[in-house]
Amino acid sequence: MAEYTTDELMIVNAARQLGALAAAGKRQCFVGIGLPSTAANLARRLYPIEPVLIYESGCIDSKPTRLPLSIGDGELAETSDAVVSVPEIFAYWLQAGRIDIGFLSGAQLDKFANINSTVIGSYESPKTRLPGAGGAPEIAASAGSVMVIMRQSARAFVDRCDFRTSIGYGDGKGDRERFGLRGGGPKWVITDLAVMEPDPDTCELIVVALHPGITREQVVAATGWHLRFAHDVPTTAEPTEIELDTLRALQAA
Amino acid sequence: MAEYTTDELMIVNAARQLGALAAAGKRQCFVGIGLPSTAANLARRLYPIEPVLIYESGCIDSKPTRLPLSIGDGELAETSDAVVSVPEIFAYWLQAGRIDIGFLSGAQLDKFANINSTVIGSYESPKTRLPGAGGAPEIAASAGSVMVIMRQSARAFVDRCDFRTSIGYGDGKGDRERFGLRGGGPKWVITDLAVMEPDPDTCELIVVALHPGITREQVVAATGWHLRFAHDVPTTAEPTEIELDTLRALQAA
Amino acid sequence: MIVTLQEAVAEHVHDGDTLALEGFTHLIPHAAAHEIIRQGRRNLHLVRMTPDIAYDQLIGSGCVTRLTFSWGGNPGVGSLQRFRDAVESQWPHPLEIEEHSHAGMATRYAAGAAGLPFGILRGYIGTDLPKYTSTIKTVECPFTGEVLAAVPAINPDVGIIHAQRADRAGNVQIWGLLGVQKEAVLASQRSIVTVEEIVDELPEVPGAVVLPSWVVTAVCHVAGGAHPSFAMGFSTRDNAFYKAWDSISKDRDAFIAWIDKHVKGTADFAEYCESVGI
Amino acid sequence: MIVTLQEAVAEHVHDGDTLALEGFTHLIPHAAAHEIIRQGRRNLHLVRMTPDIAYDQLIGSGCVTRLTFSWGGNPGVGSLQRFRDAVESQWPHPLEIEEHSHAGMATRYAAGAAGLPFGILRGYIGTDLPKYTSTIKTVECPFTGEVLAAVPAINPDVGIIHAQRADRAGNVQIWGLLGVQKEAVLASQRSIVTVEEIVDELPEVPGAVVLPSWVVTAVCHVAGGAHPSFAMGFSTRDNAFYKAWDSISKDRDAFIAWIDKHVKGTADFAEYCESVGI
Repeated sequence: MAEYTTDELMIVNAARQLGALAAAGKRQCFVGIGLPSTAANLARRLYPIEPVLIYESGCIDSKPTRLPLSIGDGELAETSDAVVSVPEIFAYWLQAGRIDIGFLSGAQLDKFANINSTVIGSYESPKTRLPGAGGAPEIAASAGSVMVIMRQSARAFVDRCDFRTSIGYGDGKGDRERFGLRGGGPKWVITDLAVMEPDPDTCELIVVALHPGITREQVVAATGWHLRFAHDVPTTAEPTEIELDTLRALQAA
Repeated sequence: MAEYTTDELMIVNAARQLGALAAAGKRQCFVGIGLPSTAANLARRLYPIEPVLIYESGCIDSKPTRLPLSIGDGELAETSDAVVSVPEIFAYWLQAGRIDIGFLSGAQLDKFANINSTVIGSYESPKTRLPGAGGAPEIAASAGSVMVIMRQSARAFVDRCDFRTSIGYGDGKGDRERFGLRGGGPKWVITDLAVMEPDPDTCELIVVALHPGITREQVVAATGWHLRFAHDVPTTAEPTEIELDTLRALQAA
Repeated sequence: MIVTLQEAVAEHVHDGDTLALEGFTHLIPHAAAHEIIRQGRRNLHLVRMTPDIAYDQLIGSGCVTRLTFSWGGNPGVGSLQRFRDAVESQWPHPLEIEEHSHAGMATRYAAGAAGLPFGILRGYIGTDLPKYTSTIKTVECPFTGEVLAAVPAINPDVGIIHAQRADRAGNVQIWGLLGVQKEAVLASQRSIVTVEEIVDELPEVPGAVVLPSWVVTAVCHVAGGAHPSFAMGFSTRDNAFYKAWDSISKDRDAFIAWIDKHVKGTADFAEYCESVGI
Repeated sequence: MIVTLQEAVAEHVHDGDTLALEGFTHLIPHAAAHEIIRQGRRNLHLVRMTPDIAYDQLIGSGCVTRLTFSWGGNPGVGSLQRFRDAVESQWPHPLEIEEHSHAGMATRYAAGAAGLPFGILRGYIGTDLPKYTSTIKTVECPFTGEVLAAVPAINPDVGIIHAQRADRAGNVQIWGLLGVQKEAVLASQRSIVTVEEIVDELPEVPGAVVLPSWVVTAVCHVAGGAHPSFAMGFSTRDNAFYKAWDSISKDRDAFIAWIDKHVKGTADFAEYCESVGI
């Protein structure tokens, strides 16, 4: 059996989810740079029905031959079906509800899948000033569904975010509806330890799968809220040779 | 001396005004099809500093080699510096105040230079249904100044328009300011008989020049309100051979 | 995805639908309008900035009960006779109209494409339009207190346009004067695009925009389908036809005879072209 | 119209101005930022969706007292160290921030370009941003009653961008990722455009937009002036420099030494390039 890192495990699992969504007709994926872009590009290479990658820099159906370092790499524009302005990508494409899956990451995630990418500590006197919102607030609001990919730790997976940069389920079930949000919110949180999904009754994130070799105790220790588990918690499939080879070739290019 | 028609007289005088405005740095001209387009294209050919022609079909700095029949002739797009969408031409270019001169015509004009291109008779049971507003309401509102070119008759030059499609000075001096309009409003009305301008005290149109061979009585008879004249009413210069030859070549092409 | 125009209209255009067959002089989807007449659709609400001959034909053929527009004329020629007859004399039946300015219509399509319920503009001020058009309201700027015009989004049931090209996957390429066609497609629930040609791969063209296949419902190969309008790179505007339309359409009987012979009497756009000798 | 960058900055950029040096990863006007540092402008209000290295340099050099933005990071690398130091430790002096989302900033620029006082979007809902940013308000749709976010127009004193080409009349051509650069220029009172080359005539390029000379205040020929960003068709992104910036900027003294040597210690962008060895 192949050796792999927990990062690889996380990326491969996210790519699998994107592949399954694409096969089900949910193809349009609004992608941030970093882990989301890596997983989305891996999915494009692994599955016959590819996700359609849309970047906030205005690239529609981008098919990069190598991983972009930034959201605005020339590679993204050159391999896109269409390149539009930034006002247009947010108004005519994201806001209009043309995106099936918003794919996000962040510095903090809380139990209702709200994300913080703004500050650690208080807003006025932050301990750490993070880059800020970017496209996340409206991706989280308007995409059909949201997938989150984040390395799990008790510092990052918190009971309540220091700052709510983008909304998951707010303070719990019913908040999205009260806010009149058109998108469905976070459906999958893929970490380097586990896969979480919102509990249908409360919208609190619960563990629905563990990665191979990961114990419940490890996940609990890496979570800042009182973590619950689904009734059945299967183990995710080991990454295959093809998955790992494809991912490594992508990252080496 | 050359023979000419009153239409030619009207078009030549409008072109002269555009030429003078361009020389004074007021070059950007938003042009409707028909008489305005003919006069603007004549001015482009006659003067060293050319008006910059902008058409509502999205053509910016169009330099057609022949007169377009419609606002969307291929010729306009092919000879433009830039072609933008219709939402953009109205929002980023007209509304933003980038147009020096809006160049309009219409079916009725009243003494405060309001224009009707919607209906003759009542709106609900029109005697004649005209094409409607098109770009006129916002051209009249937002262009730095407005020039009107129209054949003069008592039926067309009325005390009050049956329908106010685009605003001149409303019900008189001060209305534009009360409405908060950013553009300066109609400054010149060029007809086949005369040139009119708003009286600085009342904003009512008064005759400031007569075309060669036209009498005050003829203009009064062709006007549906109690027409007044400026203190000095010079006669406009006869069209020159160059002006007429250029206009006729343009119309023949 | 790639179907005949007959199939596209049969499947996607229903009685009572709100349709936007857009085109700003360039790329007007005439062939699609003819097919809608052939298939006898009724009670349509037509939307367009510049209703011209295609809409005159639909109105005169009795397909239309409501028109939302900003300029209804025969560009460079004069009036639309069938439109006038419907408004002035309710022939062939009454036509309800909702009248805006170009800037307002463009704002409405852009709002529709952007998934917003309304759009704002500096518009309509001092005109009589707000007296007769209930879809012109105002909104106050929460920062400056300025009052601006507000108009509701347009979201047609079907957006129909003509474009230069599509590839076999249904990605559409369009260039030259773009009008509000992109907005009309993006604002609509469904969309039909007739194209001059279908190619394996879309070559790059300066000034072109691409509509991805996943925002287009049906693509139909109808070469020349904009006639008497034109497709830049493929044809020129048939100005003579626009002028001729004035006399064809002036008389009700002449109009009916023309529609019966050239539109209802033909099976498709190819037969129409043969029939009118183009 | 066509002047040196030194002249353009000297004439058009003043202490206390609101500046937007825009660029969305592509075409970032680094050379112009350097020239502003060289000329020692102070109390600037910088606006940008994605402040990156150029803004980090301006902030660290003490030119900036206020920043309006939506994402301030080193793309693909991590934090902006000088930006963080200013916000977290008020070095070299306090930095007031006004924070939005990308969608909100894009809406603000578009409103500015369109001469509207504000723009509307479905945005910010359920986030903490409205608690801290006073320029996020709401407006009610007069047709549906829906409540939408409203943000004020951005109208900088000076909009500064880098583009691929200009002709000798000052018409500017730009292609590839266009970001909000067109809006930034159109929304600004004055504008400066640095370009890769100045040509007799602009050749047609797929996907290109043209800014007419009459909406541009100054055009400056600065080949490579986007470095370490890039100009599609002329250069590629210098990803190594972005990574290297992280360590240069982490330490205040190292940052000062770098700015003193490569920016303040050089007369213009050509000398800068020689100094940093590109």
